[in-house]
Amino acid sequence: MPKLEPMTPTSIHVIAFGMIAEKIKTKELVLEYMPDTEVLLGYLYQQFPDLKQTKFSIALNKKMVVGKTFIPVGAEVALLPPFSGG
Amino acid sequence: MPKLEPMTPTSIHVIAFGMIAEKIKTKELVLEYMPDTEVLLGYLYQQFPDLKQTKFSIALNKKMVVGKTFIPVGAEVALLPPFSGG
Amino acid sequence: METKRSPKNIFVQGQISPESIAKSIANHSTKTDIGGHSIFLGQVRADEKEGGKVTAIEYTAYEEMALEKAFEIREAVFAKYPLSCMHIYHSLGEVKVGEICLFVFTSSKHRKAAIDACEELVERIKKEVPVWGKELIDNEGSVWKENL
Amino acid sequence: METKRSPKNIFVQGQISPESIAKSIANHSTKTDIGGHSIFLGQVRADEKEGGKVTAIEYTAYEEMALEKAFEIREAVFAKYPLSCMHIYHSLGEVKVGEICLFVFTSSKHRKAAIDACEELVERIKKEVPVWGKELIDNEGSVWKENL
Repeated sequence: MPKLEPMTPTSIHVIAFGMIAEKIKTKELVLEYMPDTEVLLGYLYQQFPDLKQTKFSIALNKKMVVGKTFIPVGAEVALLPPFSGG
Repeated sequence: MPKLEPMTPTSIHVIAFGMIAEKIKTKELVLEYMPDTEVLLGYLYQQFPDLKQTKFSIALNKKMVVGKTFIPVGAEVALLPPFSGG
Repeated sequence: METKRSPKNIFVQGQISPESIAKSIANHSTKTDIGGHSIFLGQVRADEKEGGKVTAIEYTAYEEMALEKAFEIREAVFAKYPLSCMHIYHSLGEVKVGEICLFVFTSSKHRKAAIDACEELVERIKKEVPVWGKELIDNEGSVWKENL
Repeated sequence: METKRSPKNIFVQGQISPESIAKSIANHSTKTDIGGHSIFLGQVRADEKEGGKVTAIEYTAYEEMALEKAFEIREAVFAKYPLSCMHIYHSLGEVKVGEICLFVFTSSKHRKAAIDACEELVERIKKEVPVWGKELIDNEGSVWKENL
């Protein structure tokens, strides 16, 4: 279950990790609702030009997505730099 | 250095391990000198017929040998059943 | 009958101590159908970086996703190999140079399954589990770790 | 410069304790160029045999040849892989069901070398080192162990 209690259905909950959180200077963003990941990326690159030089993936509700993907209302959107565990 | 102090140069020192030692009922034999491993095997099969049904290898001075091999005077001859360490 | 497994926590705060590894090994002595254990341990290296030497790695994770993913990997590897046991532990927070940050432990009747499963787990964990290491440098800077 | 290595003892009397494994792991925390350890542990299984269940394995070895052979394997594996460390321990005498009888431990900067070297060592030790296991059965009989 996404943790979305304080949000309206027209907003989108973005969480960021590692180097991405550092570059955008926050671990969480609440944005106006956007219909798909391409629109979201367009917004993020506009707002945080540094991200253009940074490799990252997007997960929707904890599943990695590739390419233009519909964002369900209430989805947890995560910005994930390359994993480096271990 | 082989441990041969009590032996004359005309004898041959045979040590046996595992299942082979059990079958020949000793861990050590001192035999008349024999020139090669085939002569030795002939003698062993004669003396201990049980060995015919048993797989084993011969090591001379701690090196495995295959087929008819000259036995150096003073060599340590070992009868080794299949290894089962670990 | 095997009951349905659910995600279990893989994260430990700070280093994974040798004592906890010993305890984990000792816990398997009652499982008398096990013939072989394979263990992988990740240890923090004092790599040379621009401006200094690594003194520690600070690990963070997208924890909920990491646990789901670890569970998925776990189930897939259990289905692929005849294993008796499998354990995965990963550090969060700061782990100093020389300390253990990853512990993967597989056990099976015969060695081959344990060895192959352990290697596959390590590769998949490093590639697929959302964990990040930030290498702390002795000049007080830091560098985001990159996995090879 | 590396000094010439000479054969070292690999044999321990009875089981290899989890505590000694922990100690061996902990000893590597000062080697800060190590990034990965791979460990294999052999454990005695309670196999069903004709007439009963295995309760222990009694190990014997052609010790001088075993140490020479282990040294030869050790040198070959050190030459083949970029390893920081390698340790091999094998039990002699009686090791009970559930106890550890073989401990192979490799360490390297990156995981791949440690993992591959550990697997190769285990295979070569089982195949090439003159050690024999006699499985003791709970009916007081015994069976000579066979390696697969």
